[in-house]
Amino acid sequence: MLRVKNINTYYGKVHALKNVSLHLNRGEIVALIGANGAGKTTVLNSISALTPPASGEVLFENEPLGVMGADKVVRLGISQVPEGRQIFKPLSVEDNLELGAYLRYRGREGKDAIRKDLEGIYELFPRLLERKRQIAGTLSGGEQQMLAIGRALMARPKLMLLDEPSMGLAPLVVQEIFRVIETLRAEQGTTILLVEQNAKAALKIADRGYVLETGKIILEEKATELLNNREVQRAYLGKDKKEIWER
Amino acid sequence: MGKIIFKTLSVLCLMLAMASVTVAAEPIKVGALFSVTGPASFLGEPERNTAVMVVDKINKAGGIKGRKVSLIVYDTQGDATKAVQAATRLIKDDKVVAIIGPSTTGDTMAVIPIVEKEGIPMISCAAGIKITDPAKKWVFKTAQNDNLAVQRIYEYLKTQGIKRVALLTVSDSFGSSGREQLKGLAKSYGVDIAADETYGPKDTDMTAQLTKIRGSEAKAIICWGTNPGPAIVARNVKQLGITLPLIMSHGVSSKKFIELAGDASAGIIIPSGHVIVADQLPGSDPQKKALMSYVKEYQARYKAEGDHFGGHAWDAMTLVKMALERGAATPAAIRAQLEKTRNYNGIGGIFNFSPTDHAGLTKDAFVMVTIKNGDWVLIKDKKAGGKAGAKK
Amino acid sequence: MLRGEAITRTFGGITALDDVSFSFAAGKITGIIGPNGAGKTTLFNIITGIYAPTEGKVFLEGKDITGLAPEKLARMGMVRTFQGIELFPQMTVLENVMVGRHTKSKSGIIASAFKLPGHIREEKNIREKALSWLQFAGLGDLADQEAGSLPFGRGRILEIARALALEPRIIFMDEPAAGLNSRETRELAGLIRKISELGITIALVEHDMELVMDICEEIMVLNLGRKLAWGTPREIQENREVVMAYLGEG
Amino acid sequence: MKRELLKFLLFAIVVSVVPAFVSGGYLLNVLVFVGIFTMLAVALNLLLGFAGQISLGQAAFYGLGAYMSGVLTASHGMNPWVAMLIGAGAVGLLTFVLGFPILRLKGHSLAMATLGLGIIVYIFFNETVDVTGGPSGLSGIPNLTVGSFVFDSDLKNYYLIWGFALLAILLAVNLTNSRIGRALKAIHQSEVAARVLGVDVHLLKVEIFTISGVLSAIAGSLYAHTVMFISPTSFGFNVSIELLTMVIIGGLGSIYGSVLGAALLTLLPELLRTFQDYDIIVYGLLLILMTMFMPGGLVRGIPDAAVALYGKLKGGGADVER
Amino acid sequence: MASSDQILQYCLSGLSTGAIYALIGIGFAIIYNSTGIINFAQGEFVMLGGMLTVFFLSVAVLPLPAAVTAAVLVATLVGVIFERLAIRPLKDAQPITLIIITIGGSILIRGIVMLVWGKDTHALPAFSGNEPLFVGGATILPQHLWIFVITVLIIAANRLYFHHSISGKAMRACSYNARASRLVGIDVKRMVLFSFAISAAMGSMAGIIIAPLTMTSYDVGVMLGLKGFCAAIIGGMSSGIGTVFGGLIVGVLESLGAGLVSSGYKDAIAFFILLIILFLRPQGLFRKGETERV
Repeated sequence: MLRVKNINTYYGKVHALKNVSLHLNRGEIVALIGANGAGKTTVLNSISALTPPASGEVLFENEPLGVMGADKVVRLGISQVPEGRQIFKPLSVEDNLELGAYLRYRGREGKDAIRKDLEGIYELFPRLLERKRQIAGTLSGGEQQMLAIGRALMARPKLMLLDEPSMGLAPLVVQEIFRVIETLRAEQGTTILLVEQNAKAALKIADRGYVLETGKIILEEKATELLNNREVQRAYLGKDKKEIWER
Repeated sequence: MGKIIFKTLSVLCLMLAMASVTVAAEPIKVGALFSVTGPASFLGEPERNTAVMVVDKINKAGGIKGRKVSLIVYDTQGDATKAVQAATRLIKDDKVVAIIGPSTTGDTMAVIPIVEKEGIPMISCAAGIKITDPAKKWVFKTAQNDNLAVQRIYEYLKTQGIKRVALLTVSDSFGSSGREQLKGLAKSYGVDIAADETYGPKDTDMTAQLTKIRGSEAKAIICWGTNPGPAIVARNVKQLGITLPLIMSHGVSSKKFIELAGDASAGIIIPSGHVIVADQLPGSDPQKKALMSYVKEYQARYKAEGDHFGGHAWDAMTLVKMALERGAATPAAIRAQLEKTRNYNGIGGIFNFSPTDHAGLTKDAFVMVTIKNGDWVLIKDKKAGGKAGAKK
Repeated sequence: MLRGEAITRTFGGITALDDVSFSFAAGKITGIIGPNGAGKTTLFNIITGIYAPTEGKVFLEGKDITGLAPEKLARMGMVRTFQGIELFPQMTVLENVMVGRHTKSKSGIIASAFKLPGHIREEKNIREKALSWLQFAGLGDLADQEAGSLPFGRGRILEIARALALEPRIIFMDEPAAGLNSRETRELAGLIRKISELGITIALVEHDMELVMDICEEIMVLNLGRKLAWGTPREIQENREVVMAYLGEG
Repeated sequence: MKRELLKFLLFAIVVSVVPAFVSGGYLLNVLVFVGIFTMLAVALNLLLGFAGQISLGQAAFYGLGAYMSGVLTASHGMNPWVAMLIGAGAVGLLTFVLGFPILRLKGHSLAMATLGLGIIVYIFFNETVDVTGGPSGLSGIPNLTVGSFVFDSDLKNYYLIWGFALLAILLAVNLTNSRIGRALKAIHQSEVAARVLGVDVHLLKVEIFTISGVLSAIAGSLYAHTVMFISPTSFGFNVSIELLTMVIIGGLGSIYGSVLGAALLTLLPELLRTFQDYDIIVYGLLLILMTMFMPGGLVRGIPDAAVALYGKLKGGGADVER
Repeated sequence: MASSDQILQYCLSGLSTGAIYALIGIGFAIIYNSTGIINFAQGEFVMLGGMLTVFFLSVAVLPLPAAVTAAVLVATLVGVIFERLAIRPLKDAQPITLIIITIGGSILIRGIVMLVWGKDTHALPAFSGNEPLFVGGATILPQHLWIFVITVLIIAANRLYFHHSISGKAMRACSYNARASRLVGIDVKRMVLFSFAISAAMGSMAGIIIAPLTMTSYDVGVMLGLKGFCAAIIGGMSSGIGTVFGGLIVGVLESLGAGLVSSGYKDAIAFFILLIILFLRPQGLFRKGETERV
């Protein structure tokens, strides 16, 4: 479904991604894990064309994304839930969700279908229904994350890119978020690329996983195997001390 | 064959024509400074147009003593700094023998030190009394002094038995000069100023000032400004239902004002040069001929009403022309001839210059007019207006 | 040397830091680590005067410096570098470091404009000191280059050299290794040690665990705005809670 | 450092021999004004180009200097030099005091506040008729004198004003190459880094605002004593915009660029004479095109364009790194 | 001293000019919020509204409603062209550059209008007569009612658009977070273009409804633009009710100042208030919080 081939991305003079390749099959949940600063977010931004790669190729359903703008990528069916949620804080919860369906409003689709999806989101996140008139900036961190996911879902994406949905959230909330991600795949068949620092939680729901270290993919394996792979731990907490983790 | 002869002939003719031009005397260079653009463009544009028109007419008639007149116009944009630069350029580079303009008092005052120092006669088209009071050797003016208009107004008020007035003047050089004269002359005419308000040249609503005036004890309102301010004042007066007589300055003496003020213009009284009522003047009026020809020519050439301000340039250029015709060629001679001007029937009035008077007009330069049925009408007043006609 | 007492900071409805206390020992290199969103940068910004804390106090050698503006802190010998490096790109490398001497010089506008003798002497002194710090950092050859044209890694070092020119007592580095390749990171580690040998206290936020474990003498771990652990690198690596914070719950 | 000095000396020599090649006349008069506008542009450039703080009210300080000089000499018979000093001092005090609240503002708020200040001052020039002569201006201002020597011709004024202008340039050059200048540039390029290094950003901004105001006031005094007449129109909003344009066109942060900008804008109306009434359009167009295609101003723009052209001629469209 | 009738008259006059300032101010705010640009050419849209209506009425001889519609359309088009030619090509320009560009644009538009239609002032007929109406002891003209009604309608439409249409919400989203907006598929460039179109339309409408009272000429835009700018700053650059109050405050204080203090210093009063507000509450009177965009 999605094929990333040898992309290189730069931030100014910093070589952030080095020949990164990965792929996703339809209906898969794939986790992309790695330490802070490894380049996970850059991978997502390269796919959603916020920071287009300098070289290499991104193919979605065998079509190259090339140099199209970020809004065109959304049109093709890829939605990103950005790091730090990036919800529209001064707008109401419902406005945020409606904006998720911005392109659908501009298309020929009837409002009823969108309305129905909106109700679907409220079913998925009852907390958002309670607060639908509230200004989004006043939500708690977990609620903001739900809103960000809900907003992305409103575009009816075929592929969702989730960037650190667990960041800064308490364990219980993290569990709820991950439960929803699983539900999504199960009920709507959405393909999901999950970027996480919280490797264990991510790998538990993922089918496969990639490990990213300083801009390079160093491992690709089944999630269950990665869970027990020492290299993962090494990627997080430093090379020389890996013996510590052998217990 | 015939073609070639024709060609040769025509070339010859052309060369002859060119030779005749070069043989003819060098043109007389006259400089002009007008604020063609900028906030005072309402003055500068008709002035520039008129001056160009007059010079074209002179040249079409064969110039002055066989010499064409070349008019060099610079735009001052109503900015003193630019006026100074332009004046220096006229004098030093273009080597003009005389300057007409500038349009505004400020520009004129800025240029005076230069013409005085360089010894070039200048005929300003600005109204400020400071320009020729005290008289400066090289500086003349054609615009009627504000104090003449003020005297006219106060005389008129006297005939109406009005003693208390409210002032509403625009805060530019035209308005502040008028305000100064209105205040200065009030005492000698026994007029009491009950309110003294101003407005900005770009203001869009004067009801606040007028409300204040309504609350005062004034029996008439004198508004001093140029379009569009006074038109807004007229409308605001009507809106507020103020019934006091409304007197404006000569700054609005054009049809344009009536057009802008619309219905609200009815009954407004102004002191004006004769130009706007030229056709209503008796045939015996000495100014009538000049006035009518100016109005006609301007209309024909620019498809617009020749106004009062253009008249200043007409007078200035004509004065220069007359001095040249009397044989003056150098700046000093022109100056001397200008000073000897007597009984010139101009647009602005009948000019009589003297060594002590470089403004040359009396208050007879103004008549009182009012607006009736969307047109200017001469007030044939028994006392004030009539005196002007009788005196001649 | 530097002490924080019960620091709390909220943004809107979200608590970024919750009751964090700490104490950085003089002359030591302290690392601050934690997963994304743990509040490291917020803590840094509070200490260095960019933000004020919602609650709590910061002390520098016993003196209350809570909420003092960065320029005041600089005069007290506290300086920092930035994650995204903040150079003065249109000035030369040397001039960048010369700005670092600002607090150590005092000619006013008049003296500078009229080039009074005292000013000329001072300028010479500034230039010499700046050059010597450049050499200390190994950038002596690049003095006349425009800072904006430096490769990223060099820029990092320049930023540190510029901070050193202030002759600080304590220096804060925000992710000094971010964006560096492994050779540059090794060089950086060497430089940090060299600075430490001068007796300057160092605190750094860093993601590169190898670097942190390598050079830091003490480490503070933040998670979800709270202090999770404090100890030597070895202790931190063996701490189960830390491991859980990083890798998630088992 | 040495190079700067050499550059300055070269420029000073050029300035002092120019009158020999300008046969008196009008051009010399224009060059006198170029001198005044050079001072003003340099003053604004210190603020805008180096410290990165916009001012849309610069004409106010220029006007205050001119009016202080004008009123004190014409109406109170004071010695022009003393009047100039008092004018500069008063404006210095005003800018210093106002600088504290004003320079707390940033971006559009700062632009608006300085613009408002400019308009308020302009209105005062217009309204205090008893003092300033109001809209019709103030005349009778004497020339500057030294002993019995009177600065009453364009040539004398040329040397007087360019003397001041050169001094202003020298001070500005000195300043930009000092710790203060570096700190200013630092503020402009990264305010947060400058603060972290101990630069008292706010105080420094206020100080440079003051210097800028004082220089402008002196330029105003010189104007008053040269033209011998002042009226509010010379110190209105348009003039502030014109000054801004000079600095931008010359190149932000380039002292000699400001000289170029001042010269160009003063000569521009002359060059545009051929366009007559169209000049306002040409002016607007020029402003847009210059900022779009030469954002670094002429001083950097022309070399860049030359390099680009050279590259094209040589390599057929080589990319020029900026 | 001043009677209550007088005060009432001052306030009514002030409210009607204030309404115009508010409309212009909202135009400023809309562009500012979506681009961070202070559009110094905003006043020229106001001028274009009036001048174009005069043109369509007198030269093209259209009936008033058609002339007004045509004028708004053309002014909007000018706004769009201005954005495409002068604003969009600049990427990552400094604020100062943008200020200069818009000043240049304003000079250019003014210059073109001056050349095409001359420097004359033109009057526009009142929409429905000139008979004054009495409100208590004060009077207003029917045109004032038009001003109030149209202003209220425009502001209501504005509110409706920004809070209840998806495209308006998208514009608000863009002004808050352009990056996230791109992620939900909003074309940010198109929104910027929209913002220029909307504020040009609003500005020109303001110019049209005020022209019957104040006349119009090629240079009316400058001062109106600056006052509108004051309104927007006082309102904290909000594209809603804050700026409306900002405009009304400037209008009423100006009018009271002219009536009670000194008419000569009227404009100085407006700008003096502006300075005080900037010094004491730089974020504007009606904006809470610290969300100043840099």
